[in-house]
Amino acid sequence: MNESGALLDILRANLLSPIPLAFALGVAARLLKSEFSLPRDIYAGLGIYLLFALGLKGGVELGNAPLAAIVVPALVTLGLGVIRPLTSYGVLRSVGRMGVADSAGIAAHYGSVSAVTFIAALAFTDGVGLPAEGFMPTLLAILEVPGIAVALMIGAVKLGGDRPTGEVLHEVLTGRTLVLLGGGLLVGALSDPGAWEQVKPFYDGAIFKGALVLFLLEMGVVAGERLADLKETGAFLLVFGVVMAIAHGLLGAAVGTWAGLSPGGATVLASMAASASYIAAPPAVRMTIPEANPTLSLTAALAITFPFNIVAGIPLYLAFATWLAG
Amino acid sequence: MNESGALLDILRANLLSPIPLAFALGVAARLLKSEFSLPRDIYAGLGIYLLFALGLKGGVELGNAPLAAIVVPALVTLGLGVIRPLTSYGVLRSVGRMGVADSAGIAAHYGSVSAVTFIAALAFTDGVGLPAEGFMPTLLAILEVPGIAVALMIGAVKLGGDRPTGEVLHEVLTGRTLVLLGGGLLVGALSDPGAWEQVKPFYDGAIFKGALVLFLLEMGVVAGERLADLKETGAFLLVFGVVMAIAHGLLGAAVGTWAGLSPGGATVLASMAASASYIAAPPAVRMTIPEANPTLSLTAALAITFPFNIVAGIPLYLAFATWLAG
Amino acid sequence: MNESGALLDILRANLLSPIPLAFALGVAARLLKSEFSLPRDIYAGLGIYLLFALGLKGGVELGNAPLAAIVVPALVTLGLGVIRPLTSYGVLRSVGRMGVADSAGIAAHYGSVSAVTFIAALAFTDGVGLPAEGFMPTLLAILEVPGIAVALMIGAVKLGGDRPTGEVLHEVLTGRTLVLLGGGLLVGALSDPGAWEQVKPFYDGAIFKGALVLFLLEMGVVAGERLADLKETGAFLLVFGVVMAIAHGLLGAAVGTWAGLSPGGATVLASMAASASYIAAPPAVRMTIPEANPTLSLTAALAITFPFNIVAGIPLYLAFATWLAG
Amino acid sequence: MDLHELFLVTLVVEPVLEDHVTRDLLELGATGFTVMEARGRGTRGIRTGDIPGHNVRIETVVAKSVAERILTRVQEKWFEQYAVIAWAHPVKVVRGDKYVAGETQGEAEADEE
Amino acid sequence: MDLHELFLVTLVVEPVLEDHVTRDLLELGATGFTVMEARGRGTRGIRTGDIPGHNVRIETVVAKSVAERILTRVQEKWFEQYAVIAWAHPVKVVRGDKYVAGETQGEAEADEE
Amino acid sequence: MDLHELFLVTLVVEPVLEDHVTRDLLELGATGFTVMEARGRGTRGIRTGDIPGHNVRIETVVAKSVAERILTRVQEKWFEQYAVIAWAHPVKVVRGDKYVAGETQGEAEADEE
Ligand SMILES: Nc1ncnc2c1ncn2[C@@H]1O[C@H](COP(=O)(O)O)[C@@H](O)[C@H]1O
Ligand SMILES: Nc1ncnc2c1ncn2[C@@H]1O[C@H](COP(=O)(O)O)[C@@H](O)[C@H]1O
Ligand SMILES: Nc1ncnc2c1ncn2[C@@H]1O[C@H](COP(=O)(O)O)[C@@H](O)[C@H]1O
Ligand code: NA
Ligand code: NA
Ligand code: NA
Repeated sequence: MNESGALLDILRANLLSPIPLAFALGVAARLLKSEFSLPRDIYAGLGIYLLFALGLKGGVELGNAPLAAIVVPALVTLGLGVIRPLTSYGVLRSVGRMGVADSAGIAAHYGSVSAVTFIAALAFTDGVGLPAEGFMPTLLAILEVPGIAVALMIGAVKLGGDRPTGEVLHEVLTGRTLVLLGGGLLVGALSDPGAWEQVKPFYDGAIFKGALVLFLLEMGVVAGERLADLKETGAFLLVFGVVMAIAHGLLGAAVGTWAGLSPGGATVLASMAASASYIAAPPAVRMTIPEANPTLSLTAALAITFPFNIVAGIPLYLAFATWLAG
Repeated sequence: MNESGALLDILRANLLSPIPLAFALGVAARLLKSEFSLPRDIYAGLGIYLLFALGLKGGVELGNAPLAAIVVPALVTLGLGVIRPLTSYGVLRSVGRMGVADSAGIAAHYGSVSAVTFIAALAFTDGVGLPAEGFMPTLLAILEVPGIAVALMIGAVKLGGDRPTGEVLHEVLTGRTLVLLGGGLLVGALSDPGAWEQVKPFYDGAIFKGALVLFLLEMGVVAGERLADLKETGAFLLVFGVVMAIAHGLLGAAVGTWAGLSPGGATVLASMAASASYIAAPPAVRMTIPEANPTLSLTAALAITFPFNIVAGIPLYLAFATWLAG
Repeated sequence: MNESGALLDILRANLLSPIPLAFALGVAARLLKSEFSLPRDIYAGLGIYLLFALGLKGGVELGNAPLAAIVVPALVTLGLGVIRPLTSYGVLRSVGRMGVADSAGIAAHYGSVSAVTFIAALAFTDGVGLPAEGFMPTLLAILEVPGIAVALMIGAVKLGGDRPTGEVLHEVLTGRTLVLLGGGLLVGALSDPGAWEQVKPFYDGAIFKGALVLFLLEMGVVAGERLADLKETGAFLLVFGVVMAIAHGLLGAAVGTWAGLSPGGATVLASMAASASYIAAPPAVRMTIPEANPTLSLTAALAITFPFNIVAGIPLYLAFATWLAG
Repeated sequence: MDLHELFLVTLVVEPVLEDHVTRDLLELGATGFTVMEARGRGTRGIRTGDIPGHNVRIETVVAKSVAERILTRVQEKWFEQYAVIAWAHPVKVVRGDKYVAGETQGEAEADEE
Repeated sequence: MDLHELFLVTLVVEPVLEDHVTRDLLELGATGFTVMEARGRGTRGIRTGDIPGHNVRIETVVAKSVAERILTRVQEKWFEQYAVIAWAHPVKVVRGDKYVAGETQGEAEADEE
Repeated sequence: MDLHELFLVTLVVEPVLEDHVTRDLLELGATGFTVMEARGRGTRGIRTGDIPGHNVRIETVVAKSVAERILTRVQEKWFEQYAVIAWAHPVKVVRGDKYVAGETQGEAEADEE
């Protein structure tokens, strides 16, 4: 009872903060058929800012962290990157009885990661006074690609045909997320502490969190737009999007704790593991597995798993990680 | 003499601040035929940020305010929303001898409200040390729609024909302004104070005011673009745009003071009442009263009333509200 | 040895800061064939913000500075504006053996100025504790136009034909840079100190520098895009872009010091003098000297001189200015 | 190859009309449309938003009879009171049978090329 | 319905030319034009701004004689030294009489459809 | 004036295809192309990005045989599995000889106007 009371408190603290509320506002605006939406370039610009800020801050911390502290979490993260598309594919094929193409397509999304979920987890653990390790953005960069690669391989092997898989993986590796995150890590790690201090308030604290709130407002609109597709995608995907998130999230919290991460760090790793990509994976899947229906994967990632994590998943993983640590 | 001296001081304090100066710069750039203008999406993005910030801050204050303190100002504001389109329509028809369509069209603009005028009044009263009540954004949300509705009704009744008035009012109710303002109010009111503090500096203080200055630079360009139309729209509209602002402004200050608002609050209510919409009203009028010439209403709202309020109206209403209170 | 040690320290301090590192990241992203780039409107918006902030801050300082202190630096700057296109043209014609059109076109770029180089120099001198005089943005405004005018005159006289030179100079004079910089200077100079303080944090300090870092990331992408053209433009232009920068930079440092500027101020003037325009000059040259190959001038300005100054030039000019002063 | 002769109808309208006009298109038998942001100048210079001359350009590939109905609708419903220009011309369309619905089914003339 | 046969002239030009070209259009008898942002690739690859391949696409509905004058002007004044492509084709225009000015008045052939 | 009759091929495709389709165009003999951002609605409603209906519109001026090859390629390679629409029609092009490459050189019919 004490523990479930703590979980409820955490849930409440998460729900009554601008991040999920702004997301809910965006969804509500869409459901009320409002034409409101952030201009496309502003939305893209905010996303770029958030990723780059994340990279910079991670890089500065990376410069300070002992390499040894990162090795095990990094390997564990890589492992999650390989395992998650396989579990996803397995469940979709055997339980969901979906075709190879759709299963591989969705698995690529659940093998990669949603940076915004990661950021929300970071802000949340920070807000409740259990900040994650500073090197977490490095783990985010590690988790972006392998899952997509594994799923595309499954698609290429099982479906045959002439697919531009290599070319597409190059696109993922040089995509916006990795340039900003990986590049930001480098810039942050190389920068003199004094020079970093001069720009830090722009990339951290209230400006970072305030921009995140605005970004989530529009993500709410985008996700709300997809809600209509839920009818078409069916009940199985709805359950899949939630159960897969919880399963991967608990797994992430467990292996994160095992790898020596603090409860905050384990929560953030769990949130990453529980999330599904909707930026890097979709075009990669589209070009290599065109037989897969993109509505299925995008609806699952954006309209089911993302909101679930933002609203309930992250606090749940924190409760689990705290319980494991305690 | 003492009072007119005080008014002059207030006027000077208003004029020599970045907000009206940036607006003047934008107008000047246009008159010098500069091609400078803010990219469309940046302008839209700044507008969205300002409205959302306004809503959030208002919502946080709303959470703190006793409901009783708001009821009377809210009812008074609703009253202003109903009366202003009627006075505007009456003056346009009887004094200006304009047709029904143009009169109803302009009345819709002067029945609604300009959020930027509101924000400038907020920044101004804040700057002179007479901050308005925290719940003012709620009043802004209340004043947006009724005036448009009343004027469109006049148009529908007097002109007949098959007009999509209901559908258009739904668009106004779910338009950008109300989603951001009303939604922001909700998000702010529901957020935990601790969570709000973490993003507050992004939505308040120097960042909010600095973004407002940039926004006004572009509004100057937009209004400057309209100045050329003044020739076409004639002297009556010029006088109307100023006199109507003053009349509604003094009325707003009076009823605001009567309703118990502080001098700062009465000034902001006055500035709202004195302002004319150029975002919500134009498309609503265009779709329901296409017989109305949009150049007339937009030029009056943007190139006459808006600059008048920014430059001279707001300080004038403050002087009046202070005098009433004193 | 002591002095070259100091230069190395300065170079290191410059290189290991987010500004050149972000630029390098942008270049690297392009060379890795990443599709990453900032949305066009965000890039334009950041540029507008930086210029306007620069103008505002310069204007506030201008209001405080004794006029006498500025007169000599201003005249010296004007002199640089007239001399630099002539030296550039002379070198291009006689040493480079380039045609009249290309020489005049490139000279217009090297006669004007790169505002971002100026801002980077400002941030750099500030960072090493040798801040430049507050009125430097005034000098930037003075240096923008004359060099372009001189070079277009050369083109008009030597090439003959019917060229819209007057009209095009009007466009330069009312272009984005001068509206924001000159207009910002006016707004800043006229604003009450109290009113300025309320918006200052938005236009100064970490937000300004943080936005500059983001801007340079995209400038890296843009410059990286041009690197491929280096093959086409040849070795002479590569040498020209570096040597001309150093020559104009050292000249700027010398006359700046002579005119009474502090080492920081002389460094910033030097960096201006060493820079080449890539915003104001290109369209002006395109419309008046269409015979000139725009790839030559843009590649020289953007892919050679700009990176050279950001990476090595600015520290070099600082070392020279410090040596002159010491 | 599977080419059919259909008509491309292009409309440039003030932004406020976008939803209303596209609804009309679908109602009159179009199966889809493509929209782009545009700006422009004409003789009427109706200034309907804060960005003067901001328009949207809508194009739709339709059967001939649908094109005629659309142009008639434009002229009767929108042309007088709004900033609108509309034109049409024949085009060859890949798998053009996909863009003819209901009664106009027979109209997409297969091309013998 | 009130259809007239006119010509649609389309020009894709580098951005710096926009004002100059549209002024030419009006001078040569066009009553209006529509502009859109575009990007592209051609054989000359003239790199004229910081965004390579950034262009504007201008289209104007005009009488046949005006179309010919515009195309001639493009070829003689702009084509050699600037990144420009221009094409034209006939279109049926709603109330096309509105888009022919001055001497070309008679040219908008009314359509009997 | 130097007019040639060529074909304008227009394709509206989902954004992810842009690079792949433009590469095809050049491979099949186009000398250039112009791209614009668009949005739209069709019958298949494939939702491929976070902005539903976001498309790119590509147009290319080519010789007739190249146009045919492009349309065939579209139908065979892209049409089934992607959101694509493509159409073509003849246009008169200023200095149209510039846009025909290699074997199709002779195809740009000079115009006698
Ligand atoms: N002759 C024309 N050719 C192409 N577009 C035109 C033409 N005339 C008008 N337009 C477009 O239609 C819009 C409204 O024109 P108007 O109703 O004549 O003011 C303009 O803003 C242009 O975008
Ligand atoms: N064959 C073509 N079809 C369509 N657009 C073209 C073509 N060739 C060139 N363009 C456009 O015209 C611009 C200039 O082309 P160019 O002068 O050949 O370098 C390009 O950036 C394209 O937007
Ligand atoms: N009849 C049409 N006319 C013009 N554009 C169309 C038409 N049908 C489809 N499109 C465009 O092609 C895209 C894909 O259509 P579809 O594959 O039918 O879903 C849409 O988003 C539209 O931009
Ligand atoms: Na992603
Ligand atoms: Na409004
Ligand atoms: Na410049």
